[in-house]
Amino acid sequence: GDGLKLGLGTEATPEQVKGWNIDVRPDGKDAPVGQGDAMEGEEVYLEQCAHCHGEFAEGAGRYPVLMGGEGSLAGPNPVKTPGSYWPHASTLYDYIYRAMPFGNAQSLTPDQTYALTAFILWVNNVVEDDFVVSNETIGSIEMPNADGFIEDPRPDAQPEVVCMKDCDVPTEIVGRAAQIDVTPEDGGGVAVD
Amino acid sequence: GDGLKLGLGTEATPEQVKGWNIDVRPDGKDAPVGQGDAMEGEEVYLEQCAHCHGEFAEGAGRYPVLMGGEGSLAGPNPVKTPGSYWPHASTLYDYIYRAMPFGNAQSLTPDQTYALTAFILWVNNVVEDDFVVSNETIGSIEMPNADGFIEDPRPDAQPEVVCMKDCDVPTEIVGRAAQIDVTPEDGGGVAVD
Amino acid sequence: KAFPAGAATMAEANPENLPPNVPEWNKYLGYSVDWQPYGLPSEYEKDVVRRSVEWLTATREASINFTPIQDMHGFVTPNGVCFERHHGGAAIVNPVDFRLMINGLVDKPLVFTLQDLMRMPSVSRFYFLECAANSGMEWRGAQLNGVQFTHGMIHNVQYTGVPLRTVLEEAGVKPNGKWIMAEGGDSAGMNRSIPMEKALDDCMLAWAMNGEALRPGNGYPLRLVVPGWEGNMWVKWIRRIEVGDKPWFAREETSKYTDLMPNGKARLFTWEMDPKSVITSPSPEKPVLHKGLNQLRGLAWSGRGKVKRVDVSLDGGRNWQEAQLDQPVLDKSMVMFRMPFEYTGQELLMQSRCIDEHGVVQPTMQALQKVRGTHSVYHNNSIQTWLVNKNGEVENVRLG
Amino acid sequence: KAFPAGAATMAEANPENLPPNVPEWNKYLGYSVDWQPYGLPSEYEKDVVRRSVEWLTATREASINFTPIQDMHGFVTPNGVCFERHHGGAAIVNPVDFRLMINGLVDKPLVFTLQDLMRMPSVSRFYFLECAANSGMEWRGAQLNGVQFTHGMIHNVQYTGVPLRTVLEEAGVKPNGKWIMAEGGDSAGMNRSIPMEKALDDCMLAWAMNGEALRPGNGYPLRLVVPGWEGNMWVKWIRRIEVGDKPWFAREETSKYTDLMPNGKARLFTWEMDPKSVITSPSPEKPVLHKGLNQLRGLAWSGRGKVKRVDVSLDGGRNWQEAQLDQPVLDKSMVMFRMPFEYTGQELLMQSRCIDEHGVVQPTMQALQKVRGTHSVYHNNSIQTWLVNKNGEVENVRLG
Ligand code: HEC
Ligand code: HEC
Ligand SMILES: [Ca+2]
Ligand SMILES: [Ca+2]
Ligand SMILES: [Ca+2]
Ligand SMILES: [Ca+2]
Ligand SMILES: [Ca+2]
Ligand SMILES: [Ca+2]
Ligand SMILES: [Co+2]
Ligand SMILES: [Co+2]
Repeated sequence: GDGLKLGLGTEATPEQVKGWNIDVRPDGKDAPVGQGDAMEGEEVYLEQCAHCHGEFAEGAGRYPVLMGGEGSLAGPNPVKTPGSYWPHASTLYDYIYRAMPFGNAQSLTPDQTYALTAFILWVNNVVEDDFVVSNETIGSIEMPNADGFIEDPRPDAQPEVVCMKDCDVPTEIVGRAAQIDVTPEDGGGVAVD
Repeated sequence: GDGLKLGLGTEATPEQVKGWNIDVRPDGKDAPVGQGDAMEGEEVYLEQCAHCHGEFAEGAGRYPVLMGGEGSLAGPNPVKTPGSYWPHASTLYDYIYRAMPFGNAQSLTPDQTYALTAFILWVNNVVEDDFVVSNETIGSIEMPNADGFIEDPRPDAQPEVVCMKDCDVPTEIVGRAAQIDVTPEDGGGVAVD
Repeated sequence: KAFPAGAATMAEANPENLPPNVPEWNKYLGYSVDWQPYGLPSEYEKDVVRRSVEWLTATREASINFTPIQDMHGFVTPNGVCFERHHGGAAIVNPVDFRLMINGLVDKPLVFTLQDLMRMPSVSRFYFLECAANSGMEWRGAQLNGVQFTHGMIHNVQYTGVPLRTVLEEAGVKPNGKWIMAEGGDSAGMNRSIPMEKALDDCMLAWAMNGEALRPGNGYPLRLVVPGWEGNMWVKWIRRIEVGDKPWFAREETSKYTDLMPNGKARLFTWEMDPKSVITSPSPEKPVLHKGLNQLRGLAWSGRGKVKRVDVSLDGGRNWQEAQLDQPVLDKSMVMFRMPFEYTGQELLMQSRCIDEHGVVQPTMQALQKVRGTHSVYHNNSIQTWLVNKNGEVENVRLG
Repeated sequence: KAFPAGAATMAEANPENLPPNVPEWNKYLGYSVDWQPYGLPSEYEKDVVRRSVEWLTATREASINFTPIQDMHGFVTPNGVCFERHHGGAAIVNPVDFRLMINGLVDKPLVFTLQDLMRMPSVSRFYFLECAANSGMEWRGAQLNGVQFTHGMIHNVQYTGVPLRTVLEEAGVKPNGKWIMAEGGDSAGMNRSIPMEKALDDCMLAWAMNGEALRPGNGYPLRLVVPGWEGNMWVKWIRRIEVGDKPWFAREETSKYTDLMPNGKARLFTWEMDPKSVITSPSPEKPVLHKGLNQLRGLAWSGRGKVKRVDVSLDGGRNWQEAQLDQPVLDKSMVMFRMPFEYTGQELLMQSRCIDEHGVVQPTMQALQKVRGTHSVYHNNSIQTWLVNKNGEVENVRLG
């Protein structure tokens, strides 16, 4: 700060910050005191999560799958789950507490959230069933795909020259959306203009 | 035209133009064949106009006054009517046909419109009661205020210098809107911002 | 902190919703993406609407409403609150049946469908549209205690359409075609004469405002755009353009929209909207709610070109500072200006003054009245004064 | 003339309303000035609405709708049709109870009311907001037969708010504060990490879009504006900003909004929205209705700066011409481009290609796939091809 303040806003009390400071970082920073293991997590999970994400976290309907997918990322059908894709365990805690169960956010206790994190890590074979996830341990869990991320190299896919005339490009039609037929029926149609 | 056409639009037939070409110019251009005098006009007027503009064109409620006001323009209470203000008689025909009676536009016949024009001119002492307004005469009626209009000299009222500091201006409050008290009650009030 | 009495802003916050507590909207699902196929403002913004002044006109159809400029935060006016002036009500036109006719001194009279026009090369441009009668009730003295009413006969949107020049050239203007008359398709059949020079310069026939089709009250499906000139000329629901050798002297350019001078003569064809500005907050609707730092904002425009500078005075015009202008500053478009100020509970006399790129200056009311008297009705572009009192309330006042 | 079957445009005009006849709206009074205090589009424009794709998401609250860009006529998107992406529904926030907290590596954690923020120096700027997943369904092939669905996760409005820098400086960022995390006040508590450099550069906390308050679905009363960067970062209903020394790796920047490459590695922190453009008419929703002269229009943008040029091809990319750009061309704002073309009933393969001021070029899908494969989901800025068939109908096709 440069000392030139506008004098607006009110100092946030520690209590106020505590109520809203719900994020948890990969290194465990700001993780609230608490703990839980997969078996405790399973109990909460079956009650509050399974009807959307499946009893084994395998997903239901179009709801997200929360397990499996290992080794699939480079294949023809990548399945991105906490186990196969997520680089940090903290993201589970952070996200579950702020957003789940869907429609009843910020309703879980820290213990429940640690336990759910443990449960999802367990069904993904990341931790043993007796591993205790807590504010102490959450910052040091190794995730399978921790090394799976790279820096953004864009802009990429750039042409060598911007061709304007008689460009050598393929112009055969190899796919047609009308045949795929997944466009909503009321697609806007044509109107006056 | 420069001959470079886009080729859009369709030629308007003479009949199409006739149907929409309803304007009448000061010189009588495009005035449709027809005629009427003040007495004929009074009949139509009493039936179709008087309940808004008054039996003698003196206005009713907040509806426009259509007579009088001579000599008032330079005074403290100018009254602008066809007689006192309008420079051209054609404007009466042009406007009455296109816009009156209010809510039933383009319903009058040319004869009715000429007669109404004659009537309004008559109550304003511009023509005699037997004067026939027609496509032949409408372009040559002398209006009292024909010379009352001047060219726009703006920009006007400009300061000699644009003063920025210690300007010599009166800053006494000589009028207050809150005292006048004509502002609608639901004036928007104050809200969040 | 000073709070004017009765201000909706005084509504006390509900502690249940303040930190460390978590409000309901932070826990339970909100509306789905199918809630509003065409969206509307928040229920908490229901005061941001057009308003009208009942005593102003004989009927509600030949009348005007006002843009809530006190709630505008940038130079774009959202379509939902663009003021409307009708002379026979807002016409509801079926675009399939819409036709534009060009007749008179042209090589070939033409009739266009909307699609014909949309097949012509088109452009988008931001322009303000101000009614010549904006601030007209203020000629004699401070009358209306609200900036929506004193200055709200204006809006500023992005128009899309075809240059009028293109359409006229398609019909072929004869050498003696020096004027056009534009005619509306509403029950007032609104008609105005426009010199050919302007018609060929920057006029447009527009079918869109702010990216979407014109609103019914603003001329759907087609209106004339006459940049910088008085709003009455921007004929809505336009159905016909006639080319002629002389002006028409229509009712709206003789009986109305002429400016009566003290000597009884009237100025004719007073088209341009001169440089003008007004502080929109603070304003009677937007009191100063806090001591300490506050921001002043306002709108400025000139029908003669770009706004070059806006000055602000807090002491009734004795001392002035240059305000900051939001970018981009566009030709014949509104500009939002802003300035911080400290409020210690003192009385302030706030004014703003617009200067355009041609050096034309927004005058004081005294200067205007000296030339034009008080019966001019139209083209009042004088400097507005707001009195901020010791409670932060704001009033429309006249200095002298 | 070629007319695609079933086109609403084919509606025959009613001869009663055509010249020489005078339609009813030209005779009888229309609506009064009190009709719509807050206005809406014409009843004849009821097809110009946001639409959604039901099969795309599990719920209607964690879902997206699409801007009808086929009906946009300029670069302003009207607020009523700005696309929305929610993760827990559109939160309805009472502005009186709204608070923004700043905590973490700051000299003094602060809580702001909306009025506190509005008392800071503010600015207005036009910016496009594009979802990183816009055109995401098209990675493998031509899928959705409508430009609203292929390219409608975008809008472009004028924002008004306070520079984020001002707010951060008010709290005082500690020297090791290198990142911020923005957190939403909705039931998804949406959170994203943003590097301090960007936060201090051009980010804004905005309370207004197109001059009026934000719409509920777009973050009322306050949202983060992250010019040129993916829409997911523009946290809506923002309730908190934490300053930290490292990024958070939130769910929305790891599980989602990372770009999976063919080798199984994923690109992290892929923020910029690269140069992109699309022809919006003709398009599947906007067939070519007439032989002869027609106008093509489209939208172009680059998250890296200004659009410099848009080229158009009618033969699938063999030959290109430069399109006309509507003025003004603004930084990180959409631009409308236009080009006339003759339609003789021949098949056309229409494409557009955007080049920005840094020379970054919108690539072909082949070029993109060569580098990124087909599982990337996000950041598909490839050239779109529309096939215009001999009836003037338009289809989304893939060339190869
Ligand atoms: C009513 C349905 C529902 C319930 C109950 C529910 N979820 Fe979810 N969950 C969802 C939806 C929908 C999403 C995706 C939200 C989005 O797209 O923003 C989601 C996403 C997730 C994700 C992120 C998936 C990914 O790949 O990014 C996790 C982890 C998760 N839920 C865990 C849980 C847990 C733990 C519970 C119980 C405490 C739970 N969910 C209860 C519907 C539900
Ligand atoms: C239902 C009420 C009503 C009726 C009936 C009516 N008028 Fe009017 N008249 C009005 C209104 C309202 C205006 C002003 C319209 C506006 O401001 O655009 C007006 C304006 C006029 C004006 C222009 C006044 C001026 O100073 O500019 C003339 C002339 C006129 N009417 C003549 C007629 C004639 C002739 C008839 C009958 C054929 C007629 N009116 C019937 C309401 C009415
Ligand atoms: Ca934290
Ligand atoms: Ca880790
Ligand atoms: Ca339409
Ligand atoms: Ca004529
Ligand atoms: Ca004459
Ligand atoms: Ca408000
Ligand atoms: Co004028
Ligand atoms: Co990305």
